[in-house]
Amino acid sequence: MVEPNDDMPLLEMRQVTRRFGALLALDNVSFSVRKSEIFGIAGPNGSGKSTLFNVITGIPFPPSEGEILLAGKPIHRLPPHQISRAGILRTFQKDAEFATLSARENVYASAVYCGRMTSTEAKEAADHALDDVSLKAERRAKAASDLSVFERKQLMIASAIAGRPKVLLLDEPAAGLTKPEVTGLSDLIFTVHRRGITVVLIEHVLPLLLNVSERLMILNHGAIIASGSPAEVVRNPEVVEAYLGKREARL
Amino acid sequence: HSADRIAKIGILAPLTGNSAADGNEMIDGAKLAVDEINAAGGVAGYKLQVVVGDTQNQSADAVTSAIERLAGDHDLNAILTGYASGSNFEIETMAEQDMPYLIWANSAQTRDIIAPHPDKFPTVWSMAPSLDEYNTAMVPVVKGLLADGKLRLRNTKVALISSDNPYSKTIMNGLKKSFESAGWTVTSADLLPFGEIDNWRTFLAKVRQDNPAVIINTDYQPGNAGKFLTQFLEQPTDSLVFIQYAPSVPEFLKLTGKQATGVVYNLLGGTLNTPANPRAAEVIKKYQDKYGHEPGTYGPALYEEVMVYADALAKVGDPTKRSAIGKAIGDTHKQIVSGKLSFDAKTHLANQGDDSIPIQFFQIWDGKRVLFYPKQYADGEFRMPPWMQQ
Amino acid sequence: MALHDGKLRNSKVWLIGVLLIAGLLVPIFVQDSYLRHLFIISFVYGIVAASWDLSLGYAGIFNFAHVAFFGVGVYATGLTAKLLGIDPWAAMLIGGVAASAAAAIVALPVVRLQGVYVVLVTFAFSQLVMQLVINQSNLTGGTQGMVRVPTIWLPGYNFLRDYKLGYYYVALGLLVITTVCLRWLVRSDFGLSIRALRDNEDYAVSRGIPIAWQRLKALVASAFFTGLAGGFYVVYLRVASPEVFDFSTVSLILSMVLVGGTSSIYGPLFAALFLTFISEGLASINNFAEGRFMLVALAMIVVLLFFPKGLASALPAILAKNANQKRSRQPVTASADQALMTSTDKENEAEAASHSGVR
Amino acid sequence: MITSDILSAILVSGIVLGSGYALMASGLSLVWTTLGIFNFAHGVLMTLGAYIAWTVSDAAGLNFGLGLAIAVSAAIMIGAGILIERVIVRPFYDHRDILLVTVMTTLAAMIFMQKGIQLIWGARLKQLAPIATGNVQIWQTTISAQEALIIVVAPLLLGALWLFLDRSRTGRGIRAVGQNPDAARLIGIDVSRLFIITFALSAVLAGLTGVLLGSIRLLTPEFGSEPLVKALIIVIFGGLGSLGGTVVAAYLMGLLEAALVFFVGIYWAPSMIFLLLILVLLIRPQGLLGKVVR
Amino acid sequence: MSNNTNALEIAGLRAGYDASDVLLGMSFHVGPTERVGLFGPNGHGKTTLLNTISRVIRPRAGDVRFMGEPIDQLAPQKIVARGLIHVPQANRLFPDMQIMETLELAAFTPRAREELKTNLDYVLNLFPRLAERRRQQCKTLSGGERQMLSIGAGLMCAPRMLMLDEPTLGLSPKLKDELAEAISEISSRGIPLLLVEQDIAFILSLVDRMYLVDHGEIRREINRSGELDHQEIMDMYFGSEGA
Ligand SMILES: Nc1ncnc2c1ncn2[C@@H]1O[C@H](COP(=O)(O)OP(=O)(O)OP(=O)(O)O)[C@@H](O)[C@H]1O
Ligand SMILES: Nc1ncnc2c1ncn2[C@@H]1O[C@H](COP(=O)(O)OP(=O)(O)OP(=O)(O)O)[C@@H](O)[C@H]1O
Ligand SMILES: [Mg+2]
Ligand SMILES: [Mg+2]
Repeated sequence: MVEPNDDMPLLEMRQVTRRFGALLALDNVSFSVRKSEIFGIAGPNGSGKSTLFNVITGIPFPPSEGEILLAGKPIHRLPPHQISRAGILRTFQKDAEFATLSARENVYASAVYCGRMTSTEAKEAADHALDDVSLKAERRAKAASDLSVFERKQLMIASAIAGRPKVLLLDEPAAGLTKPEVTGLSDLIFTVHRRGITVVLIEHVLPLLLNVSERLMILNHGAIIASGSPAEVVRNPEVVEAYLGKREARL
Repeated sequence: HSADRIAKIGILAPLTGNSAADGNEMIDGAKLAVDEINAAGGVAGYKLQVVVGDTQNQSADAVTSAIERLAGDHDLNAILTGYASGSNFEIETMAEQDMPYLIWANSAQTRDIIAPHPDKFPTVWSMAPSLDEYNTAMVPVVKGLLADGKLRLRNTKVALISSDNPYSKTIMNGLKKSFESAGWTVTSADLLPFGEIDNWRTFLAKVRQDNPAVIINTDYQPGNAGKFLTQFLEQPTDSLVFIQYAPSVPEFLKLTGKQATGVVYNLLGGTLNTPANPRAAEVIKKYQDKYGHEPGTYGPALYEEVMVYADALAKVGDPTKRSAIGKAIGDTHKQIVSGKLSFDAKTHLANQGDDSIPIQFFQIWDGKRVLFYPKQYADGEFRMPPWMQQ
Repeated sequence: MALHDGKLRNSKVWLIGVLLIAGLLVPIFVQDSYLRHLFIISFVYGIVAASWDLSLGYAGIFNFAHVAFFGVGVYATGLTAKLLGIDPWAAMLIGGVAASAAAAIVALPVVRLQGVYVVLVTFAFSQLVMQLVINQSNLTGGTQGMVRVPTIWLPGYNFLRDYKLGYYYVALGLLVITTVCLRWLVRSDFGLSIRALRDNEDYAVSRGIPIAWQRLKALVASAFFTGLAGGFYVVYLRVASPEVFDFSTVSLILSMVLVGGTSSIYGPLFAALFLTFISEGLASINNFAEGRFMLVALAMIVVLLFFPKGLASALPAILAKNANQKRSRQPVTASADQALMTSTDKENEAEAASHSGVR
Repeated sequence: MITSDILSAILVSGIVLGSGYALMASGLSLVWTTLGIFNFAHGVLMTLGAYIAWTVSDAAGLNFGLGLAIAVSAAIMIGAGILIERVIVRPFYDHRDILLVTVMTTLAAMIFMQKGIQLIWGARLKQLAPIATGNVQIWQTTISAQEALIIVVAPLLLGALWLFLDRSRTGRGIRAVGQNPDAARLIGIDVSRLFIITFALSAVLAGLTGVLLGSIRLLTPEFGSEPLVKALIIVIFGGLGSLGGTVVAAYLMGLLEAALVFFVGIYWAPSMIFLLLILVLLIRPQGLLGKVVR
Repeated sequence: MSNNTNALEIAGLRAGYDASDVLLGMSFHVGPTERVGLFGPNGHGKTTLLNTISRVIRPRAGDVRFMGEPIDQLAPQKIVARGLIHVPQANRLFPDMQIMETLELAAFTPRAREELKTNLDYVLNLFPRLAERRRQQCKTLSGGERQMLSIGAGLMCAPRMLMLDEPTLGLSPKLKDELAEAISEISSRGIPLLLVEQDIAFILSLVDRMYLVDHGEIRREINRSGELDHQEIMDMYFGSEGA
């Protein structure tokens, strides 16, 4: 396989549409994410951000129309678990974990099934990933449901890293976190990024979003209303009107 | 002291599950006999005692467990039942243990197991005769009624229906054959799944199109029979209605009341309750006095099984001599509730015939059973059912 | 991967070892063929219950066809042994394979369905199998059943004439093999993946776990042991009858799984022994046919009231009496409390409240 | 060939069957669609209701008439419903596997009550006196007045139930409790009261069904097990959380069964129905009327 | 009820889950028309505290008084009936119910029903998105939409006092502003407020007084008059992290 170079789009959406009855949750969306960038997505509530992640991963539904390509290959017709194995891993806006499995098992499962590793490799990878997110060692044997909010975020990212993704899709990872935790999270995202993983980030917590994103795209009513460098985008009057509101714009 | 010795008798009976009513009656019938015998001082120095094995839903492991538990008791040297399983598979186990075993129902299965090697089953005997007469007796009886002018039929068409169990199915197929060879047209011979049937209307609508002179339902479950009859009478056709077995169950009469008047059924090996066989009335009365309700088939049946066993024990003198007891049972000649009992050495079934255990034809009239065939036992006459053109 | 408390684990290993030896010695002390028969039957049910737990408890599939798989095993073995004259030992294996094949067929629709719809399809499937068995009466004997199925044999040994000694060891052997295989399965990566699927389907798929394929494997594997048990059941009893498909059989074995505890292999095994012996023990009381079932039902409710996770959860609790108990996830909520609050609870609360009052 | 006579027979018996199924399923559907609990004791509650009515109306010396019988039966059923909720459902409110655990406890309750009924009333067949006597002709088919009564009563009961759940505050509250008890508490719903109301209501529905069916069928302690299985199939098939689905499924099954009995024979009808069920679920994995939500 | 009774008074409140204690004796109060904030690191018991006050969880010890009356022994629905409304964190709501059904149902107590019309208009006005999607099922809502519905449902209960647990979770910046305005509007009608929040800017813009919750205890009280700034509060966070 030819490794795509840095300029080549790693993840590409072509005229992607998703309908729910009469509602157009995604309206003819096209954009691409370059290899090794951190790509931010924002937009008002219900503008279709999570839906975008849903159709990319096929979990729980594929797009109604349009094409999605990973490194130039169409993936929108693959069964969802194949999409994950092809290298697109996501986190969920709602908490998602294997509640009865231990934290370590959570990560291990991802390494085995998504990263396609052998048992020994996977154990190592799991420990590595948990080290990366610095989940305390004594918490790793706890059932995932017993972890605290932040620990669950750590777990979520660790399990994603262990799956050896090419692209990591993060859906509002900072929701409900305290300031210091948000800072910790942005460090985490950089760590992931340094490993050569492309990150797509949906976030309403602006300090995080603006801090880490290299490029930013704003959705409204399922359509792209702005994209470019974060600094540019936040000055866009349409974005201020639809998303930021007056006060944040003043910042 | 010899009178203190105890001979236990195991009774296999379904005490829980669908057939619990039968099972309870089996136990009651056996206890009736045992109490009577013990009150008279026991047999051969032994007091009898009933031990019960619950066959639940008659599944193989429930039956086997019940047998194992009974047979594990060293004071227990005989097992009696109305029926234990659908296949009578337990007969082989009984033979392996030389266990005297009397069984009332499923005589076809019993014959299939025993007939190839009757000498391998010296202790197993069926109180019921072969059921072949169910297949063949009907046509001559109907012909007789027609000849006597008691029955008038519009055509020679017959509709048959059965549920999917060996008993009903065999009878339906037998009847089909005998009607066909008598030149009748069989308009339908439908099979129902075994179990509860609520809706007979669609079947009856089909039957109505053919307008057969005789309708025969060989499904034996009283609940189904009741519904069948009710739904038939909603829009009756001019046909003779025959229902297998179910009308002999006491509740059937109570439940259907006047509706059942005119329905015909027959019985092989059931109680022969007629002045010609006072034994039946006597046993039924004893049962009714003790338990307060009329018995069906299995109360008197188990009563008689205990009596037959007791006779054999009296003859042999020692319950542990199982083979001797088995042989003594085989030699039985005795008037019992269903007629004159003797056994066929080839099949180990009770002998069948007008002079041994006869087939009986009944018609229900005003909540009573009128035995109209065979003539020597009859206590009434066949009459045209009320729904038919008189 | 499971990270057990070391001590707890040790005592568990000990216990299992002791039980295994006890199992081997039972026939020496139990000469009575009735008791041996009960052991054999409870071993068979134990296998069926434990393997059901693989699909029901571990994989979280509401599989109501499990008893039908057992029936498929019973009839496949019975038919091949009786009609085709295949050696009963081999026929038992065929029972397992046939049950697995049936499971694969069920899996086709089941893997696409959500939650309780699985109940419906699996239930419908078991009814279909039963109908098939009943209406192929030329082969299967229909409702009457199939008698004189040949039994297993060994050179120079007659299973029928040894007061069930041979059957006992065959049943025990099957039980041990099944347990070992099931334990291995649930502790393998595969076991992890099906538990993950049960916990959170979408998330599992997002971590590359193929949902349909894993479920199919879980069903096929659990059916195999069940079919094997069915095969043994028929060569042991030498009769196959359609009552194995009865709802009462389903509820009996389901009660073993749930009383024993879902997501446990040993739990259902012990529950099978426990329930078989309790219910048979009560059977010898005269005039108690209904009472016996009522008592067993009551016992089931009581067990579930005190150990809602099944007996399996009671065992580690007893073993680890001193060890720090892991806390349960259930919050003590306002609704459950009235029902569960003991008098001491209330006293403590009142006391504590008055303390804070004076402060 | 289908004559109008046949068509009438199929339609009428389909509707009779369907109404019966709808009755059987209604109470089960109530607890299932609202609280997400499968009450396996539902069938035996039907049995109990019918036996109580029988005792009051038919048993020697207690001949008070059927109206009273139904009233007494309903009253006792309320008690039975409350008892079931208190003893075998409430302790598991917050259990993670509440569905599975209550399957088990209600199964145990079913066995307990069924054998208890056998102990009290014996195993012999009984029949309730019908509420309505005589025959009624519908189109070209005559049915008993009792069945005609069921045809009328079933839609009324179900309609009332639907209105109750969809429109009344208590009804909506019940649905809310089933979906999220904690959130329900926080808007002022008395969760345990609604649980009790639901179970009591469902038990009364079961009792009424038992009384209605008990006069066209024979009573045995196992009387309720076949209706339970039918109800189970219909409720699931109808779709999750949808009472309307249950009703449609009931009538559809009734008509389908009647038609299949005619066209493929009564023998193959059950197998065909099961096959069709599987096929429908393959095409609509969310049940007949369940909404596609992913 | 006199005008100077505290809206809420907590004394020595202890609660937890099975074996573990989470609240280790909390005491604080909310004045008659006061707006009070709670903040502190994750997992230190804020949600547990609100759950205990609204009695989703049973307290193990301590007093809770609402408008002068003890409520710690009351059933949750009675507390709601008195007007103490808790909008829980990350509420799943009723997955199979529609938006309008949920809002109408939320006015469950007799008192709330009387105000149903007015409150409904108010909520639909506050969150026009909810009005657009009346018939959408709760489980298909986006994260933010669900949060709006959850707050809306709380308002439908006719609150005499509101307890909001992280109301801004998952809301867009613009919506946060609007929510802040709405909340201050509500409290300006004399409805006392207890607000749990991680977004310091948001909380500072709304409250009169704050408590720092740490390891199940009230670690500090911060008065508005002291005019703490962002940075100091941040330091407190970091400080408490180490504790
Ligand atoms: N299964 C569905 N059926 C109907 N509508 C849906 C479904 N899923 C999502 N929607 C609607 O589609 C729109 C987009 O939803 P989405 O979850 O993508 O929003 P979002 O941008 O992630 O918002 P938020 O920031 O609040 O999470 C929303 O209005 C939502 O209500
Ligand atoms: N249902 C539960 N069972 C057992 N422990 C729980 C439960 N819910 C919370 N806990 C524990 O109680 C402690 C306090 O949790 P709580 O949710 O009250 O914190 P919080 O301050 O609200 O945090 P956050 O800001 O993350 O919402 C945590 O350690 C948590 O793990
Ligand atoms: Mg979203
Ligand atoms: Mg919280």
